[in-house]
Amino acid sequence: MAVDISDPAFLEGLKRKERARQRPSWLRLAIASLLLVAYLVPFYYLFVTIFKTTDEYLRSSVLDLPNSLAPFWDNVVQAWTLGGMGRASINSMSYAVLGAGLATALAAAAAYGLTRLKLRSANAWFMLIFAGTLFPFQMFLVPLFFGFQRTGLINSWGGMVLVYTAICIPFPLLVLRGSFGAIAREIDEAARIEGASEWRVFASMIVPNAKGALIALFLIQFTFIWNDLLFSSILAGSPEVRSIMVALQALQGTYSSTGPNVVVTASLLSSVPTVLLFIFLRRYFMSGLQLGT
Amino acid sequence: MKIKTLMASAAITASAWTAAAAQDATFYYDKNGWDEGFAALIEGASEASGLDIAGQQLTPTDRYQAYVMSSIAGGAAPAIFTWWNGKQLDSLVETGEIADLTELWDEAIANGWFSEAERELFSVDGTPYAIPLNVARWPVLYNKDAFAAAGIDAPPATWDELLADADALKEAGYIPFNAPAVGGWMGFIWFSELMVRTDPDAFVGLTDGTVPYNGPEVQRAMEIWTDFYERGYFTDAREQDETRFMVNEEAAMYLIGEWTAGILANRGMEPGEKIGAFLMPPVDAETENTVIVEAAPIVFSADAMEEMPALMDAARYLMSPEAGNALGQANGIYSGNLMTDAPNAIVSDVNAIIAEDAPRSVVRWWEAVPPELQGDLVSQMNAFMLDPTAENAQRVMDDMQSLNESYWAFQ
Amino acid sequence: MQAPQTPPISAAIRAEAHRREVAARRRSGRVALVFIAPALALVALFLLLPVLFNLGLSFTRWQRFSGLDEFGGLMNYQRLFMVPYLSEVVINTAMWVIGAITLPLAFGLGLALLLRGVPGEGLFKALFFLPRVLAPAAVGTIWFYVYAPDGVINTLAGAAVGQEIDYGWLFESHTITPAIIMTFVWQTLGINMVLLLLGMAAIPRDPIEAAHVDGASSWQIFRHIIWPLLLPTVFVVTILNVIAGFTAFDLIWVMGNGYPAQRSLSLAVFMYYETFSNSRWAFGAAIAVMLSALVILVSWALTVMQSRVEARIR
Amino acid sequence: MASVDLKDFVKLYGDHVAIKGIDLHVEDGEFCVFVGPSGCGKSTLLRMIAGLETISHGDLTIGGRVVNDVPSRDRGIAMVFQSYALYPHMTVRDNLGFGMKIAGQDKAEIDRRREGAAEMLGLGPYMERRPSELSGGQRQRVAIGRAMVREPEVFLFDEPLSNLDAKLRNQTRLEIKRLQQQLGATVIFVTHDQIEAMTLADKIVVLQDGRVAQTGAPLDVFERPRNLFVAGFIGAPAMNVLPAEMGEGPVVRALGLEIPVEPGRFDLPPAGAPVTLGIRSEDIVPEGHGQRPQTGADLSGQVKFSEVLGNESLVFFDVGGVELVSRMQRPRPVREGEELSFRIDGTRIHLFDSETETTLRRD
Repeated sequence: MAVDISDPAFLEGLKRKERARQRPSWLRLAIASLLLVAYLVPFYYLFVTIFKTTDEYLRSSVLDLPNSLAPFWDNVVQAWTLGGMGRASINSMSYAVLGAGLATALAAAAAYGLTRLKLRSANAWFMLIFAGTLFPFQMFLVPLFFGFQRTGLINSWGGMVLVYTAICIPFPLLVLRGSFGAIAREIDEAARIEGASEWRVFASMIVPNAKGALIALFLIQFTFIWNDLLFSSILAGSPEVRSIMVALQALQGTYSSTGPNVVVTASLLSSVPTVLLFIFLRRYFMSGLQLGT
Repeated sequence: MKIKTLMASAAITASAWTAAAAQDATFYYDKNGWDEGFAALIEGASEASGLDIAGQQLTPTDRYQAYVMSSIAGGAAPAIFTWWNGKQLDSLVETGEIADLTELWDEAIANGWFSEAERELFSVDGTPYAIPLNVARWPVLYNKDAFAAAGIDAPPATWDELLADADALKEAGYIPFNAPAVGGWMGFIWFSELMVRTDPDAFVGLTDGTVPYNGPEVQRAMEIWTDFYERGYFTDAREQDETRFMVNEEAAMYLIGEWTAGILANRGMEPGEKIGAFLMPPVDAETENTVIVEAAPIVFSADAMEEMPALMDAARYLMSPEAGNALGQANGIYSGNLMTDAPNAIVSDVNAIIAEDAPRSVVRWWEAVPPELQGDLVSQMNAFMLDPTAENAQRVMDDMQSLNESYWAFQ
Repeated sequence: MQAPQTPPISAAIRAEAHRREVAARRRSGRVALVFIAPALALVALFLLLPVLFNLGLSFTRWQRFSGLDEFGGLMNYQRLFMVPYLSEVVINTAMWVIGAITLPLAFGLGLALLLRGVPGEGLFKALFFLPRVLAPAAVGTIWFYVYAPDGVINTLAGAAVGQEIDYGWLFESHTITPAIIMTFVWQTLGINMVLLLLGMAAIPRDPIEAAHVDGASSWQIFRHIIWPLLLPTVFVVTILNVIAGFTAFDLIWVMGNGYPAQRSLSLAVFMYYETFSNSRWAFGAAIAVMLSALVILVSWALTVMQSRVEARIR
Repeated sequence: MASVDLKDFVKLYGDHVAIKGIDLHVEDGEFCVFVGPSGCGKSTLLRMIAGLETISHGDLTIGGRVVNDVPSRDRGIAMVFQSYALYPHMTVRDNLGFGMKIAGQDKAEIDRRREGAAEMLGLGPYMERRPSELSGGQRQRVAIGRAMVREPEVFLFDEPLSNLDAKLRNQTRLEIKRLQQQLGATVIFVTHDQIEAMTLADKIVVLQDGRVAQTGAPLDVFERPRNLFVAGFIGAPAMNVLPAEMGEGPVVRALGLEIPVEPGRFDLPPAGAPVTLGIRSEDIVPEGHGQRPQTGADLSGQVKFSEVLGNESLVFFDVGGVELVSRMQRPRPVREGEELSFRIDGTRIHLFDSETETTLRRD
């Protein structure tokens, strides 16, 4: 039987049939959308609350729409000034950028030393560093608090950067050991023959070839440090070095009599950097997940 | 190699951090929200002593205490720091690191700044080791408009009057008492007040292990407390904004430390105009009239005092009426110095009441109780406030007593 | 075929070879150590040393103002079993571990299956994932008000049944832990879903298509092909969840703020409470050791199970 | 350009002896090929020269300078890897320029050399591409270009053609040879492919189990294999090897034949002594094909199968239970089981000592 594929009507018919076969399941879409709406209720609450005054909040139902958008700025200003969030966000930003940056860089250097250079018992060295992640954070609290207290590192900006850097080293090391190991060995041999020093091989050959993993790791560690409450609340108690999450908690705490509208606004403010990073660098976040497993 | 320069710069930065504190002495405190007042105190202390004194706030309280304790255990007590009186001060003084301030107190009493009663609050075994940052009595603050609306013309002077006024306020649409349980510590307020109003000696006995938490004395206080809840005298203990019901005038009375007057003033309830104060009357006429006093001490390291005798001048300043006035003006806090101006109408009201009735002072439960028991017991009291039934009261009393027993058994 | 004979390698040559090898290795080993040293130093100083110190501490009597010198033997470990509310701590921790393992996994799996191939899958994924990048402290703060007596949950439930509800979810001993766990699930189900979707994407199409041809139903395909092949991913997710469940702190700390017996909400909180609120440093250290032992034991057991399962698939 | 001298090379990996004492001289401008089966140590040897492996014992001299302890980058060498080892994150231009850039060469010089190499190798159109966007042959040329711009004293090639398809391999082989001649470069080239070795080399070094089995010009190695191993390895198909016995005359007895031996060419053992006989397939000439050898022995056998290559066929046949292969020029179809007659060229036989497997030839 001959088929005339030059007949447009025939082709249209075929296309229609194919499309029908691939039609998405609208039922599943409907269920998924419904679940999503339920899932996002707390966000709805968040977005109506930041536009309410304290008085409005206390007198209306939590789900009511705000009377006007104007109170938002006042809430922001209150959260910002009462909670000392300005200073705290600068602190947290510096901890997160420096801690995550240094940790990723140092882990990369260590991974280079472990995978690309002839080192006896490289595996043992790796296990030694990686052993740091075996333990839950609670295991570090008492020694770090008192160790920092004795050495004067407590309540210091530098101490915070150091401790965050150290905590954030083992995981990137694990990941980078894998990524670096996957880069062809001949690449660095070729570069070495061409006159590259070890530092040069590391910086010009290995690092650029693992850029995706490095960015993803930086993002994961950045988010961890920015979001951390445990270490910062224990090691940074003075207002000068307080982190954003500690400031948020202080705002919610005993002595302040701020309304839920201000506290919720502060929660939103404290989440802005990580959410923005997530929106713009989602690809790296998701690939970072894959690295973790 | 670049790594070397990197490490070298890291070493330089590290040494810079540790060399940061170049002052003669640092004044540590955990009271956040009093920054302005502390700034004034520290400036004055520096001027008076000629020393370069720096202020350092550390929060929250548990880690502040850990910091100070660890410093002392490490042999490097902070030169000046705020602490708590009662059992907390006892164990601090036991370390032997705290300066004896007997001469300074003799001087202060001679000057008429303080009375012997205050000296006692800051002493361990008769020796004063601390000076007052703040002395706060615990009256009942009340909304004058609410009282007027309920037809009450004078604060209650007897227990029966108190109950009658509470009923009248309820009738007028008010909740008689604001009683939040936020922050994990407010549970003891009504417990200890009712103990003091029924049996002040038993209250003191509770704090040294001689009176059980499930004995008849406590049973009686808990019955009253349960009864008050049944009568609908209290606000919802789950409210997180502790002054909300006072500020929006749903509740009429608030049993709390004097310093709350400052917070209420900030939220538009002017002391004297809208807010008044009275001491809660005893339940029985024959019960001794008593006032609960909260005292925040400032202590000095014995070593630092020896090294820098000028620190005594700083201490003298911190005890002085000028320092008291500075703190009062900045944060509405009363230092207890008799020669300062009362920072607000509430303090002057309470001063007048005490001058007239001369009640017995007892240390607040929070400071009087052994620190190891504080948290465990107060959380039981909080639990009662969230479920104020007779059965729960019994359970709470039994649990408190078993905690109490096991603590004292260890001593 | 026989090789031409040359004299055997002499001992002198072997020695020389060894010397040259060692020299070369030392050279490159030295360079390697320069690269490793900063990371190693930081980790040793801030993670490994503290672990040892903590272990040592747990055998002392150290608390409040006392010095470090008093040896206490197993005192702190015995003390743990004398804590009157230990059973609450254990039950709550168990609820956390079981809840954190099963719930995010179950919801994440259901969602992953539901979302596969749905139009706008990427957007759905991103939105369900979003809470994960928020700080637990911020999430806890928001959910604290969501659960409040006049909060979102009670308002919605009240509207549904037509009468006012002011239940204190976070103030009642039998609802607080489940409530916080649900918040945890809300925050982590996205990452569970994404990881499972990644795992599913890695499953080859061939066996699924073969099963289709053999006439298997969707459920049979899931039960007999997708699930077994997904098991390794499930284990990875489970291990992550177990650790998160054991060590959850921020959420409990923030959301349990108003709950009177906050100290009993989990081992992690109990440890913090005894250490900092009660100033029992050595006791806190001992609780941390117990917690670590549990976490390591459970994740080790899961790892063993995982390698068994993987061996069976191969 | 420079000469390369290996003196007494030994390589140990723990207890395993990989290189067992090698002396070698590579002339300035010479194309030297290391050939041998996998595991013979040829790549190890090259990597020792490159400085990627330590030299356990012995000295390496490049251009008159002992460079044992000189790092790779200062040995004046360039290397082309089997996998090309192009820098994946750099464009072709940057790949070519990287070495000069880190050596601090000025830009004009970099450009000059880069353009020179690009033109010579026809890389012009690909300069801005990344390695992943190039075909195998193009990558190969970039790898060679990267070696060229360094203007090294010695080029090292590690099986550079093995990842190319057959046609491209032949083409690139020619190109490499032409380039070497153009540059007058000293080249050390490793391969397992004896055809590559024969076509490229000025000097072939046949390696066997960590030792040099034979060194020499390609034809020399082909004509006069020093031992059975070389005889079997060089030449395709492999030489027919069969046990034999010396007879009077002198003749060598095998397969029930008596093949006359040119006296004077061999150091012959006494009659009756066992020897090993080697005959290349082209020296067993089927009846009616090619030129019939003057001296030799006739035999007939039953065809087992044949491999048709087009211009010639390989005929595998059976003589009294021994399988031999013969090369049939201008082939005709043969059937399995067909009886064929052959003549062995007596002037071209190889004789080896049965014990030592070394050649009995005098020259």
